[in-house]
Amino acid sequence: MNEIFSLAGANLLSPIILSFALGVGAALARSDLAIPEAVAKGMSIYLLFAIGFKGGVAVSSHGVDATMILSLFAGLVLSFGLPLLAFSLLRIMTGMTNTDAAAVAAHYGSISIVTFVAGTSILEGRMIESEGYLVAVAAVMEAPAILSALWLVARGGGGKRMEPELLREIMLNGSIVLLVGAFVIGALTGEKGLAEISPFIVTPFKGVLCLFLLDMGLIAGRGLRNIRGVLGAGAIGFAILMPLLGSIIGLGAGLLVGLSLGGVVLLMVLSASASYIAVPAAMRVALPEANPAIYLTLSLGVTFPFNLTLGIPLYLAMAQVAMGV
Amino acid sequence: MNEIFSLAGANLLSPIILSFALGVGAALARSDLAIPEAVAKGMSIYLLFAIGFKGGVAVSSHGVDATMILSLFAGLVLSFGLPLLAFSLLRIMTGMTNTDAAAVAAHYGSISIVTFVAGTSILEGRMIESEGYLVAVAAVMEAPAILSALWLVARGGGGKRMEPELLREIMLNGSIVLLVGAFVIGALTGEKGLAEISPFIVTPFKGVLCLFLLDMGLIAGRGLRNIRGVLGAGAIGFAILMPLLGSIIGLGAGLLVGLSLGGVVLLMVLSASASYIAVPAAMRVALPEANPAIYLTLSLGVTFPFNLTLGIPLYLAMAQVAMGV
Amino acid sequence: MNEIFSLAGANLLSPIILSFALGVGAALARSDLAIPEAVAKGMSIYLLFAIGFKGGVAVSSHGVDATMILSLFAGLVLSFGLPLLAFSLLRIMTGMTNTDAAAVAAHYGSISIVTFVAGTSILEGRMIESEGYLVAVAAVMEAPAILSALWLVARGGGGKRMEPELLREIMLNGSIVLLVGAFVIGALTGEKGLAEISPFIVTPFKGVLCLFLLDMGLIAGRGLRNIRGVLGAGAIGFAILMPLLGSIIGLGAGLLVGLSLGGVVLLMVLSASASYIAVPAAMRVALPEANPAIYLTLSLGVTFPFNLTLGIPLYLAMAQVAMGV
Amino acid sequence: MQTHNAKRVEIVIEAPLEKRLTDALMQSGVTGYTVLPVLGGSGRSGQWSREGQIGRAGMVTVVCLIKPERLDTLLDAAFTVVSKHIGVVSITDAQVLRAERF
Amino acid sequence: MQTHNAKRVEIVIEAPLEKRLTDALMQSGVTGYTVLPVLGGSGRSGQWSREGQIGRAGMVTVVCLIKPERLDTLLDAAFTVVSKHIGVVSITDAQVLRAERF
Amino acid sequence: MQTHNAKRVEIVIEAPLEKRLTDALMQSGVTGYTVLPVLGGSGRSGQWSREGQIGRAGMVTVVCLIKPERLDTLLDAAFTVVSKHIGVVSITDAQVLRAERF
Ligand SMILES: Nc1ncnc2c1ncn2[C@@H]1O[C@H](COP(=O)(O)O)[C@@H](O)[C@H]1O
Ligand SMILES: Nc1ncnc2c1ncn2[C@@H]1O[C@H](COP(=O)(O)O)[C@@H](O)[C@H]1O
Ligand SMILES: Nc1ncnc2c1ncn2[C@@H]1O[C@H](COP(=O)(O)O)[C@@H](O)[C@H]1O
Ligand code: NA
Ligand code: NA
Ligand code: NA
Repeated sequence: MNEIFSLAGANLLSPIILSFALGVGAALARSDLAIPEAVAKGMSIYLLFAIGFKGGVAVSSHGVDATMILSLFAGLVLSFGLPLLAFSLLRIMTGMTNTDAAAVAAHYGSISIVTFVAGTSILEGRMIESEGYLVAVAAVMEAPAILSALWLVARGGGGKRMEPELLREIMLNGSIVLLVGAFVIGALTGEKGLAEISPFIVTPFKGVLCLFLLDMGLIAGRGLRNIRGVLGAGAIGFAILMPLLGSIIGLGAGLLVGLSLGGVVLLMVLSASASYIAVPAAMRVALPEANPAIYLTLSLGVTFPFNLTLGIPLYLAMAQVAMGV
Repeated sequence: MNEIFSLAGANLLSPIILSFALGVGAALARSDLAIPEAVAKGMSIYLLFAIGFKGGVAVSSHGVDATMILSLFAGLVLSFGLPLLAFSLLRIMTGMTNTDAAAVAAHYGSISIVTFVAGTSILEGRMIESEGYLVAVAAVMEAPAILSALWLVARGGGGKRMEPELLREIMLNGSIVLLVGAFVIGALTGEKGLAEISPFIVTPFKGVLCLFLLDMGLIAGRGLRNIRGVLGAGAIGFAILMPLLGSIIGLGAGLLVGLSLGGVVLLMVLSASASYIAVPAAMRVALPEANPAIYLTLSLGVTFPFNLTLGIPLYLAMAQVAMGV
Repeated sequence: MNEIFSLAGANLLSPIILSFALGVGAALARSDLAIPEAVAKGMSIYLLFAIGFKGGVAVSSHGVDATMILSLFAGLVLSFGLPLLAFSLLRIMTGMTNTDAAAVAAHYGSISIVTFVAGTSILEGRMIESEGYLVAVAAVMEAPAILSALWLVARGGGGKRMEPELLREIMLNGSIVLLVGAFVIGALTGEKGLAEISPFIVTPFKGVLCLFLLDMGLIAGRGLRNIRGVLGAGAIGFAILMPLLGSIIGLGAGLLVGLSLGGVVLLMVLSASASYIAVPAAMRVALPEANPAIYLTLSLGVTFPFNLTLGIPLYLAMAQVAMGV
Repeated sequence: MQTHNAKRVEIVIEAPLEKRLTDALMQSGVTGYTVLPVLGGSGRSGQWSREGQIGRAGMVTVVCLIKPERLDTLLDAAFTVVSKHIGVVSITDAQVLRAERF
Repeated sequence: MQTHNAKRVEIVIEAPLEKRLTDALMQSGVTGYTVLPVLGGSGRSGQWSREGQIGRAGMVTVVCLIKPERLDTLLDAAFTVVSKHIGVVSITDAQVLRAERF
Repeated sequence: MQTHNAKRVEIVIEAPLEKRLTDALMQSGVTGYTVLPVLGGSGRSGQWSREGQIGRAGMVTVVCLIKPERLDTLLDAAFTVVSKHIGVVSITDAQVLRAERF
């Protein structure tokens, strides 16, 4: 436990986390500091491209094996399954409508790629290796949760059916296409390709991540300013409990599949994290009656900072205990 | 021939080309992946500044000589002359109106700086040196083709005359000013200046080029989606034939002028490439009756990808054969 | 004197200054070269973050001492005091209204962070060290001048009183928050944090500065195009005289406080420079009757280029003479 | 200069719905539309600003000029998309040049 | 489709004033507004363009749909903010769907 | 509050033509205009979106408030620029504050 807090402490003093904190602080103090939308989108494109590419390169030198296939499959199952757990918890812990609960559940089955990147960064800082293909697992986990959520609503008599157009949009969501595409490019060009562009996608990566997290902090902080009106204690409790449960399930899945320590931690991070890009956009189309303030505030205002600061160190410690390393 | 294809094959597996392909694929699949306009414009400013600066530095260490003057002159002649060839071909191969044909011709007399950069990149990968001042030749070739096209229309009775304001706009087009300006700055500050900023303009260059080509791919792919309605087989044939003819003429010019192997290849690339930035904007003002869908689709949807994948390796092989190296 | 001009000459041939000159030239020639607003804002965020962070790291390895406290105090006094001098000069040298004079005075009491960065850059080029905490001094000097200006107007019967909301906005201005925040992050994470992100905030810094100054040049050049209508000889004289006087006062303050040569020069640069970001925005709210064309043209069109080219080398020479080094 | 009566319909709607809306408009016989960016706004569902958007979807404004007699068809089409979503619809009387275009 | 009379007020104003203006509008009983970006313009205080802006503050357009009877209160509120600043105010007659929102 | 009759002219036109259009407007006696960005649109010359633009020229909207009696001069001036190009012109009746400005 001590170790967790000292790791969390070290983690909290990294420029990445402090940049996030600066953003939150600036937003809470109502500073007019803002990152232009186009720049923020540009940075997220950079991050997705870099992380996908590096994952692909790792796979190209390592090759495809059974654990990889199993991990992808585990990702699918987790993304389909976690919303069911989230939905049940929400029905117990909060008074949300069916639709709101389903929408929130979709977010927690899906993933946050920035939380994943932060996890990778922390592992690297501690010299813990991980399987490169977890990037592909992340991509696989983005969308299925949305289908589960729609099923939950339909089952509840919401009369929702999946338009094929929406399904296409979800599967061809820009961030999924970019992540998977960069992964494939990395896998095809391998170390040679990486050598060509690593001064762009590897060396400055952490610095870009700082500015990106500054922006995430600004957005999360603005969300937190409105938290009182929107969320009760039950919902906030959910946004802390769900990642913990998710990480435990991810831990089990990772052990079953036979991932390395780093791989297990990243699968835990994926399970624990909640989407705030692909899923919200899909929800506005598929479940317009759901209140965006609820799912965005929970996902980005509570769960994201929790994972970034306490969660990831905790998941690492849990995995170390479970794997006896 | 074999060698050409194996070079083309190696080329196709570079991250740069694969990024372009990813963009094309995403657009054809109607993904919502998009690079914000401001970011794309920012990247093109970066590329122009970097390529101009590096060209200028090369000249500063090499000095001005007769070949340089001759090359600039050759560029002028090519840019004025190639539209006449293009126009004749279009009148033979397609049923385009005079105005449309002239507008397309302007694009093929002018150049695509990104194709030029990709050519430089491929030469570097094969350790082939080239004259730094070809950047200046590229700048010189941007605008004259527009004048030729306007003359073609005027001669055909289109009653077009060049407004002086338009001439000023064309010559002071942002990309020309930036390319030439950065070239001059590079020439003035030389290796010392380059050392100061090379971690910005040299090391990450290829990586930025990947993201830029991803965006070009997205745009080209969107154009290709509409190709059926707009273009017939004759026009598409033109968009492949014209760069081939252009490259042969560029080869002749390069040999006459006495450029090195790399220099000859780059002059071929310039002759073969078609503009899609400066010229389209000028055409909207000078020849509004010309259909932008035609010239943009040909230039960016057909010729640009052709040059990027098959063209450049082919031109290199042709130059090697012709120069016996 | 000779030395000043040779230093100024060397300075003028740096890529940074030449990029600024390119921008001015392009704007005067009415080229359509333009940096997208979002990209320019992104670059300024990058520069503020980098300069703040590096300043904080310098303090973390050096520690807080009396000179630092005194310097911060000196910054406060200068920022409050310089507007009074500027205001008197303007009343003598020009026929501006009270309000216009007060608004201009606010700009000259505050600072231009880009001028500061250019100064740092020139010192680095000459291997002259300076105190890292001068970044914090810069931050401290941003806002007080605005209060002095409002007091000047109120005293003149303008009946202005400071709304608390405006005060909050001024203090929590985005650029101040970012600069101070990055400073604190740098101070907290120290050399270790810097090592993580220096490939992003240190190595490419000068290159980004080139593109940023290109944009500043474009803006300054557009301002200069309108200079005739707006400004008389007296005002232009003021915009040259005031930085000279400011630098002398800054020199005195730096010597009193006991800064190193580099520190003295930077305090002179801060005193001599005039704001063109935080103060103009505040003036539009607080003194809407003041004509923005006047203060923007003076600050960015005259004083900024003067400092960048002749001013900084001159201040360095003055400090060297005064300190006998 | 000869002008013709028309209606100018302005629809503020969430960006993820843009394509659905413009498809519906085109199907209802509209010959053109213009999409403008929106920086922020406020309404029943609260205040928002583009820079404060997560996922940065935001809203857009779609402006549509049509012949007056087509207004009802257009509004019906728009309403199927807009009804359950965040957004507003307003209509103004306008004049256009070159009526053959609308 | 049933529509209701409304007024569409369009205010072009300097960006640093945006919040003061929208706060004043909300206080005057307005239920919503939309903020659009402005690229440039020209008026008594000269010509400007967003890319030529120092500090990049620029201007914005605030569009407000209201019940006709609230127009005067709105204009009074807007005017306190706009009067001394650079900017223009225009009003058009409009129709809106879902009147209960305004 | 005292308002005055005016016309609000809205012109959607290709960005490379913006300066020519605003110059023509100013020459026709217009005292001001506002330029808004356009994200995309559709018309006789097909569909386009700013992010799908090569060379990224795109279109802009120019809004112009004028005294009603100046409308014809303005439209004539605008039409010389717009006629052969992609774009549309619409006019609405409006009210403005501070008539002395227009
Ligand atoms: N009265 C209004 N006037 C102008 N725009 C409005 C108005 N009400 C709502 N809007 C716009 O429509 C969006 C959604 O409104 P709502 O559905 O009421 O939350 C807001 O964010 C505003 O951009
Ligand atoms: N007649 C007009 N029509 C449209 N927009 C105008 C007009 N006059 C002024 N504006 C806009 O309001 C801004 C400020 O106007 P002014 O206060 O007259 O300088 C200008 O930059 C334009 O964006
Ligand atoms: N009916 C319309 N309503 C609104 N905007 C239109 C309309 N028709 C055309 N536009 C706009 O004007 C541009 C050019 O139209 P066009 O010249 O018809 O291709 C389109 O891309 C739209 O932005
Ligand atoms: Na999850
Ligand atoms: Na060519
Ligand atoms: Na100062």
